[in-house]
Amino acid sequence: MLNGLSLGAIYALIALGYTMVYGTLQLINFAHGEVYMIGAFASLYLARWTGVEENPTLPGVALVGLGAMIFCAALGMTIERVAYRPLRKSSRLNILITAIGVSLLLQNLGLMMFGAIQSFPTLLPETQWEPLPGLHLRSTDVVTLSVTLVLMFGLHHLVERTQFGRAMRAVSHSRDTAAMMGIPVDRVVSITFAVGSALAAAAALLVAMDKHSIRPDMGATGGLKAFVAAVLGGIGSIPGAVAGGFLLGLCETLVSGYLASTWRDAIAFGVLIFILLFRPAGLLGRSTVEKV
Amino acid sequence: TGGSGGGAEAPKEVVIGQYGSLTGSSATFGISTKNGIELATDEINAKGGISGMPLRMVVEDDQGKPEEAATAVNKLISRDRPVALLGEVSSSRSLAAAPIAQKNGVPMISPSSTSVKVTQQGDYIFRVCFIDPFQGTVAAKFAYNSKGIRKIAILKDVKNDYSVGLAQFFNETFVKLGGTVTGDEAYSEGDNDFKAQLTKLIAGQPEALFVPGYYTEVGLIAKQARQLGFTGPLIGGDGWDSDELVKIGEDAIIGSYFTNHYSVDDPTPAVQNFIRNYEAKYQSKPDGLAALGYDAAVILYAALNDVAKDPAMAAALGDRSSDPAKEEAKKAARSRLRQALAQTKNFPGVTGVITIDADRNANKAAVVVEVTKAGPKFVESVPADGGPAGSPNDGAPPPTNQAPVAGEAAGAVPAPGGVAPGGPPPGPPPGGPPPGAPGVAPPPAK
Amino acid sequence: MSGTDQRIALQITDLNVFYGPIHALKGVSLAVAEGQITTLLGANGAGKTTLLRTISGLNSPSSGSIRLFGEDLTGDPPPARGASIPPSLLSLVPHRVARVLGWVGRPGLAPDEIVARGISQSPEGRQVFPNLTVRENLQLGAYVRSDTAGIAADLSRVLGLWPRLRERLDQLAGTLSGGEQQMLAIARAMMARPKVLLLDEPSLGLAPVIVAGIFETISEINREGTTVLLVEQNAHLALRVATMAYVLETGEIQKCAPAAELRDDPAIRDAYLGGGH
Amino acid sequence: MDAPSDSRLLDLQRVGIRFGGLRAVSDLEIKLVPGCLHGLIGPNGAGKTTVFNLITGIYRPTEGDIHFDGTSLVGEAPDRIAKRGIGRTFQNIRLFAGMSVIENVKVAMYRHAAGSLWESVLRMPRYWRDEATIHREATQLLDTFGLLSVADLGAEQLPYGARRRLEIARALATRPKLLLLDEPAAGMNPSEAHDLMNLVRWVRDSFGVSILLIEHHMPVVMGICERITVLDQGASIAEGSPREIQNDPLVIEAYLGADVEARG
Amino acid sequence: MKHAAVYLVAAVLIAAIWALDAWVIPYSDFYITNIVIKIGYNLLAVMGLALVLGFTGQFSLGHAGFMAVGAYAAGALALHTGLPPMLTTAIGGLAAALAGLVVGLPSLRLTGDYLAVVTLGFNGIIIVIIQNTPFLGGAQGLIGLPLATTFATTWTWVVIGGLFIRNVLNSPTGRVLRAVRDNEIATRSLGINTTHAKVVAFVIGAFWAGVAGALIGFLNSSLFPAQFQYDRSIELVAMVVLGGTGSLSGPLIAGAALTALPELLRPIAEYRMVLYSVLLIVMMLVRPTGLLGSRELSDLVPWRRWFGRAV
Ligand SMILES: Nc1ncnc2c1ncn2[C@@H]1O[C@H](COP(=O)(O)OP(=O)(O)OP(=O)(O)O)[C@@H](O)[C@H]1O
Ligand SMILES: Nc1ncnc2c1ncn2[C@@H]1O[C@H](COP(=O)(O)OP(=O)(O)OP(=O)(O)O)[C@@H](O)[C@H]1O
Ligand SMILES: [Mg+2]
Ligand SMILES: [Mg+2]
Repeated sequence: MLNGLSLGAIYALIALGYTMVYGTLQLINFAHGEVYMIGAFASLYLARWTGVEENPTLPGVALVGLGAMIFCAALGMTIERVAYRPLRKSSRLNILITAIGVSLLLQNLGLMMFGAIQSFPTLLPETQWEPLPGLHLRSTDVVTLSVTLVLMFGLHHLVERTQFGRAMRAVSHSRDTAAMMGIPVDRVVSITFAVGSALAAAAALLVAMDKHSIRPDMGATGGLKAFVAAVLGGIGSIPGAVAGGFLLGLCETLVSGYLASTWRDAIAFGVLIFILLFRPAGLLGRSTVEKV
Repeated sequence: TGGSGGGAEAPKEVVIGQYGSLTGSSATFGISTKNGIELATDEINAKGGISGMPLRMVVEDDQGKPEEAATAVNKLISRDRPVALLGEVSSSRSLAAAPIAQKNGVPMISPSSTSVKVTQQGDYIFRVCFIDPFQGTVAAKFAYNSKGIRKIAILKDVKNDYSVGLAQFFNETFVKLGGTVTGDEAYSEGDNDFKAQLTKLIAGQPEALFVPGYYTEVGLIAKQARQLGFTGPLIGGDGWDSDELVKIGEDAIIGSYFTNHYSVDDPTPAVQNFIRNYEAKYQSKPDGLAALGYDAAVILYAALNDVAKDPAMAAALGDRSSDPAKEEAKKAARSRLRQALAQTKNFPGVTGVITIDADRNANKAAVVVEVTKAGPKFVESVPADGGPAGSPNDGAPPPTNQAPVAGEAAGAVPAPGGVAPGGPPPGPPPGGPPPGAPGVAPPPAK
Repeated sequence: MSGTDQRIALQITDLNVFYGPIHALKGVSLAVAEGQITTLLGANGAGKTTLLRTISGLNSPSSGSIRLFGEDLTGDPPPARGASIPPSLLSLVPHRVARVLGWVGRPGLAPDEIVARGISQSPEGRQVFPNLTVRENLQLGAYVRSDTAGIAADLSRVLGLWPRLRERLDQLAGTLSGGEQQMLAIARAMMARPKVLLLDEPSLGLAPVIVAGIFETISEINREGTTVLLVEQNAHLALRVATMAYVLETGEIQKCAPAAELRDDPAIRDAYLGGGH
Repeated sequence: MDAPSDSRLLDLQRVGIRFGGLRAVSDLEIKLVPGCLHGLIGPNGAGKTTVFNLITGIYRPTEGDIHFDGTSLVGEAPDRIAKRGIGRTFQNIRLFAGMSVIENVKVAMYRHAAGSLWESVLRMPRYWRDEATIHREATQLLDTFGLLSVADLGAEQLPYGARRRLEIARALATRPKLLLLDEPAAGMNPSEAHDLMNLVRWVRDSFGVSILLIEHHMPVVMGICERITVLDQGASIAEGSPREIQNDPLVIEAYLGADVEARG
Repeated sequence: MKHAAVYLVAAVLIAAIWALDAWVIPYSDFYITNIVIKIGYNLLAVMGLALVLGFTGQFSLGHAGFMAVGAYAAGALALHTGLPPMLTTAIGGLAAALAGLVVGLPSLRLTGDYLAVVTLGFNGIIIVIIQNTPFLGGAQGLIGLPLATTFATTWTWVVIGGLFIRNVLNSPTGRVLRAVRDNEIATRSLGINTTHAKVVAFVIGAFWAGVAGALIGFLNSSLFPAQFQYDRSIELVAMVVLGGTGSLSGPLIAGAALTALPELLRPIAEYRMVLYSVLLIVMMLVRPTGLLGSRELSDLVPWRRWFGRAV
């Protein structure tokens, strides 16, 4: 169970990035998975460069995480500026292609620069305890879960309660009308990308610390699953992304654990399709019935 | 080396084509192989090439995709007109390329495609690595006989042909030997959470885990298995061979075993020379793929040298014009090269003493190594004869002597490059062997 | 009512706007006097919406200028040299570099800067944010402002004008009726405390009883000191509340006269007031 | 006071629909005799468009029954209902923006083409015959709507008024018995609305369709409708001739307002 | 005369292809031939997707799944029954069409990105099924298929497919498909069963994808599930969008260009995928509506009109 939850938490963290961008631009940011990958490598090199790798301390790790988040935020904003903004007036499908291009580019660059795989140092002590008989808690799982939940509530607050969040939702409905209200659309979009990308970096650091290995294609697999989770939960919805992530993580873990692991992906996708057929806008998505 | 090329008026060179994954997610495999081949090529060229003609290597990328491999080979054969082809690591890519090499009569040597089917594509297709059934058998026998393991569980990469093949042959042999496979689970390349599968496997209380995957996942699997309280060893195949394995798996993977083509701590001068030269050139330790690439190239060059003894053949090999009249001669030379390759016998490669059998597979020993903090440590060597005798697809008789056509055994060709010429089998290595004997030597005692 | 020394709030001079090959505005010049309601009439597709969007900075004119109390809101026309470069590529080039190369001119003000200068708009077709509540819509209207007290005061002011909205403050705007949405759209534009309010067809699709109410409110807003540029199909009502009127036909200003005068103009009667009525 | 039931083309019997807690339409009765031009007016949000959506099957009534030509429409899919002979236009114009004007009309004639997909893929004689017929009929229809000169233009290039006309033409191309028009005059100035009014009347006369019309332009409604139903908050508050409606105090209070000039 | 034009054009083109195959191909560079074949089967897949995505507006991210169905159906049949590959290619297409029906029916409740995800999931499921079916070779691949794909067979299929799709597009059904893309509700209000129309598009698109897949198997003599992962689906989407949605010739040009591009970039070896992705971005930025937008090549080349829009 807990395995599934912490796996799901990671999916959820990445899914938040997809969902936020979708929430403002109605765009599937295909390059998001690669931003997540870059986040992992940025953390690694930052840890090396700052010496946190040799003598890890909690503030040190936090600093590395912050650095990686800032780096990815800048990367996300750059991607948006270079590859998406020029096509704002074209259809979403066309932006999708530049997104795919960016994703391919980052992945190939990653392969060239980082090689196939790199090991990630142990930065936080790993402890395990058993608060209840049979329930094994690992420190990394607890950290992952709590970080995810905190970020989810934080984001939810940002989107629902702040003027910036209102602006995001306004931009999502109509960029022109939002501009007429005096909302600086470009800046809102940029910040959305920055926040989403920073979340991906946070997820990447958590995964890297837990699994101790990072690879340039981790964005492709992790990104795809997270994207599926975002849609499953109802893309555009913050709690939906988290719910979708947990559901997918649990589903995969349960299938591998109790059914045939060879069929895991098929069953996970099967569940996805099944759910979408009954809730065509995802678990928590608002099904926006077109008013005729 | 004989330097008398027949009537070389124009500068001639012997073109070799190589294809592999230089881009894409398996790029590191292709690049390792390429490095190994490059090293061998440089060594030959430093010694004057083939009958005085330099070797020229043309490398094409296949992005790690079968269809691209076919295109790359088409390009090589039609544009660069190589005398032979080297590639690929992955069986799926080799399989897509092999029919083209076969159709055009260009000998192709795969350094490390282990699927049985690769060389079945035609008589121009060779390989220098052992095949899945053999490796699976070796691992099973090692587990059952040497380690006394009776209950084992398997965790394979369901997306990977290599992993699935190895798991299958391991399973068959282990059961035949009398062992029990307590569980058989799968993951997919790129996963990083295996706890669900491991929980299930460990519940069957196996003494060891057989994990025939790539090091990219194995390190994580080991860690997570330990977290779940599993204490037995993990056993795997040559896909484990990388420095990163220990870095990722850390303590969890120490004390596990895998079968491999060669062992870096093998003190044989041939091996040590190779390692030294490789490190000098690339500033990194050669992995198994580099060694196999090296061996594939060296065996090819030995055969080329052999063919080039005939001046007419040498001229055809070095011919680069697209003159159709000369095409016939080139064809004959390639065919002759194919024969020479087929007769390779007891060739002292870095990855063992290689004999090409009637199925054009490499008949050679496998080594079992233990993962230690200092790197892989040699445990034992399993000779081809003893190993795959029962393997289902290996119908040919183990001693692989073909009727020699040209009289010379390939093994008699001087070993190229820094590899010290040593008659097979090499004598006991100087400096005192570690417990257990070098991989290239006939097994010490078993 | 209108003196000659009236200050000009919005001065539009020789404005040209294109949609690709379509020449939507052909040298339009127009002046909106401070404190008045100026109306712009014209058939469908005449370019009225285009003009309002251009004023708000959503379309960029190829030439001409828009001045708010003398301050130029428009940039330089794009130089010919930049025309051959796809705009999507051009936007990749840092603006300063592109200007030095002569690919782009001085940029006009961005929509949000224009709102901050004091022009806000209630767009055609209402365009309320359907998934936001009425209150949130109104809060967004005041996006460019930071004077919390002033915003609160204006909120109660617009809610005073439209008590219906006060009843529905926490309802999602998408579920309001058409008339209520129209009220919300105007109220939202008011929240920016504009000097000039642009209204694009506020009576579109509204029931007659509501239309009358809306026009009353417009007059009231104007009495409170807001300058209004009103685009309207319902010429009867528009000419009744407005001081000056312009007639736009296929992108060109056809007529400009005091509203009262146009009401009696037979040509206008035929074209816009529906012959026999 | 109604026409005999057998001659009713459309018969809404105590129809109602709920969206969550909201009763958008309740207990509504509308009877339409063949060939009549019936107006449906009411304040914004009264449920007029919802009535159209109920008739055309986009919403399914939670109460009551709708009969068309003697059989019930409830539960049928929108395309089946349209096939039975109900065409409509939309409050927010819904043309096929990526297609030319004439193609917009030709799509509507899809069901008149007898040939199968195979016949068109293999370009069999029937395909050519069908295409020729469709082209002729579409051209004719565009001609009568004054759209022939713009037949090859993209639909989104049309000026607003022409789009409205095209939408009506497209609906007519399905050869409906009943045409539902949702605010065809919205966004038109009085004189344009006047022209449209004549067009609608002419359509009724020359195509022999019945028309149910939603409109806020009182001159149009009062000028051409033979009967009018007034909706308020989902329920009918009045029904009768234009004259009766115009003077109904309930209607004036809820909808028309006291201001005479607003009525035109 | 005009009515028979399509047959005439098909006959002439096919005759030309076979003439080339007999008299030119044997003497030409078979690397180029191989690329031309690759372009051919990619075009078949692309034209199917152009119909589904470009014309019907259904965002399918699982087109490679249909290719896999066709490839494995055709390959396994040829391998296990010995039926001629040309015949099994057609059967592969039909199997893929059936898969299109199965996917199409439930998926059509969904729109936009949700449909994309479901088709993506379907693609994934197909791959897992193949991996776990020993009869299809699993991860180790289906090996030893007859080498039957040649220049002539591929391009004969391309000509037939191209004319097929073009004829569908210029037919009442084609108009309906575009109407569905532009406005589904309005289409239904015209008495047209849009679900039916969308399924038809899926089935036709899947058929040609299946044929393309089958050709791949018979070209390489082997098939691996990894060849039909979703990255291939995405590549096809890129071809369609880059060519222009709502255009048939545009995606075909883009398909050919994107197939040939990596070959042109061979000289830069390791960097070519990097440059490839950069070029993909740049091409999209230079032509933000795709190569031809929603126009066709014949709209740009006036002399085509002399032939009465036959092609
Ligand atoms: N986004 C656009 N792209 C292309 N052409 C456009 C666009 N918007 C408007 N047009 C064209 O520009 C011209 C002016 O349109 P505009 O919407 O400004 O007219 P309008 O006077 O507001 O009409 P209406 O009374 O219908 O609102 C019309 O011919 C219209 O078709
Ligand atoms: N799908 C829906 N979900 C929830 N509420 C709806 C839905 N469709 C309509 N309504 C509500 O039903 C009521 C009637 O709406 P309708 O569109 O029928 O009004 P109308 O009479 O056409 O008004 P108008 O003249 O402004 O077009 C409104 O309150 C509307 O918000
Ligand atoms: Mg307008
Ligand atoms: Mg309505």
